Order: sequence, then structure tokens, then C-alpha cells
Amino acid sequence: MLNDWLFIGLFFLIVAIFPGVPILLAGLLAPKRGSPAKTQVYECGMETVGDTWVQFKVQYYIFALTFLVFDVELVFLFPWAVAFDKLPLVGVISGIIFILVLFGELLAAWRKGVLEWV
Amino acid sequence: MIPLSWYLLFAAALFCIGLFGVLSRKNAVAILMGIELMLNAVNVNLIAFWRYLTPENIAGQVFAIMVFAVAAAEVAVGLALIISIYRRRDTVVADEIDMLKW
Amino acid sequence: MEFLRDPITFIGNWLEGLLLGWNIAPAAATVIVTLLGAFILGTFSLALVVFTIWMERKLYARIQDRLGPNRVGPWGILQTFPDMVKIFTKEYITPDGADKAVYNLAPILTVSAVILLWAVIPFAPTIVGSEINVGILYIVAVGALGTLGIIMAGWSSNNKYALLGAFRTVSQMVSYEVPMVLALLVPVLLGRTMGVNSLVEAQSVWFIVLSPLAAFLFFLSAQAEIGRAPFDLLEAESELVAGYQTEYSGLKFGMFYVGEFLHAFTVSALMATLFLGGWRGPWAEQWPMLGVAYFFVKTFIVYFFVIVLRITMPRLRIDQMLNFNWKLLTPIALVLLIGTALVEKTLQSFGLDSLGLRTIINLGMNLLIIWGTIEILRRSAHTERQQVTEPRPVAMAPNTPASD
Amino acid sequence: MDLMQISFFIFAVITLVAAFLVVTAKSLVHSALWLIVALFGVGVLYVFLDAGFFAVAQVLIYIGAIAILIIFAVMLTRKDLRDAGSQHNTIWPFAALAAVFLFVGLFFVLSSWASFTTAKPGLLAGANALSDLGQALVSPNAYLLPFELASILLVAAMIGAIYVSLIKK
Repeated sequence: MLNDWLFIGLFFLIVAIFPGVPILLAGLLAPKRGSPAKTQVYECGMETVGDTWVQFKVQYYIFALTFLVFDVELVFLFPWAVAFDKLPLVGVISGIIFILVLFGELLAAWRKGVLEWV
Repeated sequence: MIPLSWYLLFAAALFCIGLFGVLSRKNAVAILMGIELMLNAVNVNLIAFWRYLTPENIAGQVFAIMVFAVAAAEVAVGLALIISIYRRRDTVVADEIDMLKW
Repeated sequence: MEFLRDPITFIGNWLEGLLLGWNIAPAAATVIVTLLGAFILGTFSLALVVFTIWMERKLYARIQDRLGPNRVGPWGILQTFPDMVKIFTKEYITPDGADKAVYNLAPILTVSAVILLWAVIPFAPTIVGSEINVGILYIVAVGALGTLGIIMAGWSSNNKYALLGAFRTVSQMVSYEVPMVLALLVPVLLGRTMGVNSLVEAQSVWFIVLSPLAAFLFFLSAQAEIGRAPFDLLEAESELVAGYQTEYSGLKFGMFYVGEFLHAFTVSALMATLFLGGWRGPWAEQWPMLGVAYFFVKTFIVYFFVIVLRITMPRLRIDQMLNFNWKLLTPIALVLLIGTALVEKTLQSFGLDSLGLRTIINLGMNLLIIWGTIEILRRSAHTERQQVTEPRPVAMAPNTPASD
Repeated sequence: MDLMQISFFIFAVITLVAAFLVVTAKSLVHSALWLIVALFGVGVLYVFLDAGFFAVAQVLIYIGAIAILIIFAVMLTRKDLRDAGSQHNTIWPFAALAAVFLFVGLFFVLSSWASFTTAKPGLLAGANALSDLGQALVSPNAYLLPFELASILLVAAMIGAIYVSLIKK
């Protein structure tokens, strides 16, 4: 069991090195002829107006929020699914109630017009 | 092998760093980040106690997963409040949000 | 003979024996062998990209009635190598005001997150990187790391288009993760395990037969996760320049592409593993190398469909994309999960859980849900059509919501 | 020091340094990115504790969802993200003092506790923590009520959060 995690740990290490090294090497190989015009921020040929970090729509936040809630609830369901064989009927039904609450949540968000892109 | 004390000290340190963040930061979002660190310290303790003291009793894990749920709810509501306050009052500095003081 | 049956395990055991023979501590020997295995797996998955890029370009060209790459090597199969050399010698242009450290880390993280998925994919009963018992959740979690790479790229570039692209990407990837996780819960429920290899072992009947709807949901939401047509709003050239990768150049830009191509192939591999029985096939258990062959045949079949979908579909609008996810895929996935749980438990408690019966009833339940969905969609389309054909007043009264 | 101890030490230090940078970094987005590193480190420690499920759940929930939510919130509440000036309030030395005192206090309290240095007991053969967790969560004489309440809590939180953030000015 721990060996499996050892593999994952080492794989994380390797996987970070693999794309990193070619990027570094290419940085050494590639020409470097920078100029102020070249490093300007791209904006369809115009000079950038104002700061980049302008405010964005709250809509993006709301989708992330809905996702967060679903995500946490789904994590609860994974152990339930693994233990499915050993669960009594009550356990299965309470799991289903849990999913139904999730469904109600989706409907509530739907009715509130959250899922509408405006 | 790693004794239990290492985990407990690690969690205590993490908790104190989080506490420092909560007490010292101006920005409300940063304060929430500090709270996240504190919650994680709690979770490390819960899992460590489960593993070292009562591996046959699953309670530690159940509590830890509940902490996940609470942390998620707290972040969702907290950040929504901060965003809403920002839209009304144009500030996220916790000291300036003092309408309830009187 | 033993070598031919299962060369990877054979070499691994041999190497470990050799290292122990040199009086290296057993723990260190395990680490070295594991490191080597991880290295080989990583190299292999990156080398795959060379081939898949060629395959994709060729298919793309053929469907558009072009020849595609045909100069370097037979059928242009070596075309990717000159391309690699070219991109290697391109200049890096870092935009003014970029957050350097984050800017450089983002492409690495994006590629890493994709390669990491290969750690849990079993190639054969014995050839598997890691058999952790939470494989499915690992797959989802690693996908989340990819999202992070994109938001880092968008934020650090100091470019409005990049940031907007990143926001769009994240809201899309994050949204489609919900039906994907729900669809992944169905195999977990059917196999009663979260280990990927144990899930393959549990597929005496492929899960695509037991639950075609889950396979379909996974396939679609995985397409959105990759972020390619029809779900390529994140880099919609005509709207956002190039999305989050606008300010990247040279190999850093190339890495995003490597990540995308590899992700498409990886998702096909996951689909083949979780729903098409992975390495399963006649005599695969006795001859692991045969299992590898089955696995790749299945993967390439799925990959073919992934490419065809990309080439033949137009891009969705962002509201259509989100509606499709939240108002169609997610509710279906929830209903499917409830249905599967009910069917499985009912059959089990009546002692009727023979494989044949499980297959038939699960399949029937899936078809029922599909039929119901189509019926509901047909009805709502019907009402919509009627609304459209009704004579509309020429001028709208104020405050009347437009019925689009 | 065996291999396990060394790797524990490395990850603990990485996590604590990252956590420290979370509370001191000037740019809030950097703070959030360091938070991700710290949370990832905590996830690795779960692996050391044989709680693989929590390790992946940590990455999935904290990094995949909570951190992204925080980054979104940072971007939504700033006109200029390159924060000017100090990010700490005037009482920060006292806060630091309080944190140090708390740590010292905890250290003394903990070290006087008898089972402070318990060694890791072996896991029972054939025990499947994941399956046990699943059973415990939905069994009526264990944690069924908290399980359902958690889902209600999350629904309430979501609806509340949506309501709050959608209010027009």
C-alpha cells in the first residue's frame, strides 16, 4: 500500500521535471532579442488601456460556488458507494436521500436563475 | 517510525500560523485563508488521533470529513459576504467594516 | 518464456534482485526501482504525444479532404520531430508586468496534471503504476490541478484576454466536473471499489453494457474537461485571441498544446479502462502483454471518436455550454445514480444478483432514463416550436421579457 | 532517522513555510497560491497517516474548489491587485506574540500528556477504512444524522451565498 503511494510521490517529482527541463533547455537554445515593443502586452495591436486586473462578473464566482458544494457532497458519496455491499437497506435509502437533497439544491439554483448566463 | 508527537506539534504550529494570519491581516479574504489553515491543523490532529490512538474506531475520520463540509460552507458564505460588502462599501478591509459597532 | 509473458514485472523483479545483490538496503532498492518505473511511465506517456499529434493531424486533414502531413517519413509519421526542433528554437517573450514565477510554473503544472493521470491507469493485470485504493478520486483530484495551472497562466500574463479566457475555462472545467464525478460514481457503485485496477477486474461485463448512460456522460464531460471543440470556448480564437495562452510563446506555448493532446488521449484511456474493460480480453490474465494490446486497441478506438467529435462539431456558446451541463447532464447523472443504487440494492436484497440479471436490469434502467430524457426534450422542443409559430406582436410592450 | 521520518520532516517544513508565506505575502493572489502549497503539504501528511482517501479529498476539495473560490474572490474584490502598502493591521506584533505564546503553551500542555509519543500501531489485517467510513456515515446508530445534516448545511450555505452575492446594489 505504501509502495503505491511511494510511486505516486516519485511520479509527482518526475512529472514536474519532465516538462520543466525542456523549457529550461529551450530557454538556453532560443534567441533572445527582446525589445520594448515585443514585450508589450498583446491587445489586438493597441496600447493596453488601464490595468489588467479589472473586476469580473460575479457569475463566475457563483458557478465556482455551486461546484464547491457539489464537490464536497460527492466526496461524501464515494465511501458510501464503496461500502455498498455491506450497507443495510436504511443505509442505501439515506444515501439516496442525500442525492435527492443534492437534486433539490440543483433545482433551487435553477429556480433562482443562477444557472442562467446573463 | 514517526511518533504521534510530531503530528501534534506540526498541527499546533500550523494552527498558530493560521491564528496569526487571522489576527493580523487587514484583508477579509486573507483572514479567511488563515481560518482555512486553522481548520486544516484541526483535521491533521483528528486523523492523527484516529490513526495512533483508536484505529479501530472510525470516529476521527468521520469528524475530519465533517470538517471538510463545514470548511466548504464557511468559505462559500464568507466569501459571498465579502463580495457583497465590497460591492456595497467598496472595501474588504475588516477594520473598516464596522457598521455593527454601535 | 517467463520474460515473454510479462516483461515489465520480470525486469522489475530482476532489477530489484540485482540491486539487493549489491548489498543495497531493501528500502533504497524499492525506491530506485519505483523511481525507474515512474521515469519509464512518464517518458512513455510523453512519447505517446508524438504519435497522437500525427494521428490527429492526419485524420483532421482527411476529413477536410486534405492530405495532411506527408513529407517526413512514411505517411509523414515523423512530421512531429521537425516541429519539435522548430518550437525548441523559438524565442520566449515574457510580457511586461507578468508575474514571472507563476507565469513559468503554469505550463509545467498543466502538463504535469495530465501525465499524473497515467499513474493509476492499468496497462495489464500486472503492469500498473500504482494500485492505490482511491484511484477514481485521484483521477478527479489531479484534474483539479490542471484547472489551477490554467488560472495561474491567465492571471500571471497581465493580459485581459488571458484572464478572461482563464475565467471562462475555469467555470467550464469546474462545471463539467460535476457530471463527470457523478458518472464516475456509477462504476464505483457497480464495482464496489475505487481502485482502478480492481474496477477493471470487476468488469466481467463491461460497464458500458451495464450502464451506457454513465459512459456517455463521462465521454461528453471529459470532452469539456479537455477543452476542445465543441467545448473550446476557452481558446476561442475569434473571441479571445487564444484564451489563457495568449501571452505564451516558444516551448511554453508548446507545452500547453502537448498537455491538450495528451489529455485527449489520456481521457480515451480512462474511458477504455473504466467502461470498456481496460486490459480485459481473451487470455489477457495469462499473457499480460496481450492485455496491453487490448488496452491500446480500445483506447485508440475511443480516441478516434474523440478526434472525429472535435473535427465535426461547431463551437458552443457559453450559455449553451453551461445550460447543457447544469440543465441536462447533471440532472440525468443524478437520476442515473439513484437508479443504479436502487436497482443494485433491490437485486442484492432479493438474492437475484446474478451477472446476467444485473446486466439486463441495469441496461433496461439506463434505456428507460434515456427514453424519458428524450421524451422530455421532445415535449419542451415542441412547446418551444409552438411559441415560435404563434403570431407575435410587431412591437413588444415594455417590460415584456423577450422569449428567446 | 529513517526514510519516513526524513520525508515527513521535509513535507512538514514545506507546509509550515508555505503557511507562513500565506499570512505574510503582500499580494493576495500569491497568498492564495501559497495556501495551495500548504494544503497540498497537509494532504501529503494524510498519506503518511494511512488516510489516502483524505489526501485525495484534500486535493479535490481544498485545491480544486476552495482555493479556486478564494482566487476568484480575490479577483472580484480588487480593482488593483498589486496591493499597495502593508497588508497587516496595527496590532500585528501582538498577534505574533499571541501565536507564539499559544504554541509554547500547547507544547507544554502536550508534552506533559502521557500518550504524547505513542508509536504508530499496526492496522488490523483486512480492515478497510474506506468501507468502514462509508458504513459509519449512513448507519442509523452511528453518524447518519450528521451525514444528512451536512448535506442540508451545504445546501443552506449555497443558497445563502448565492442570495447574498446576487443582491443588486
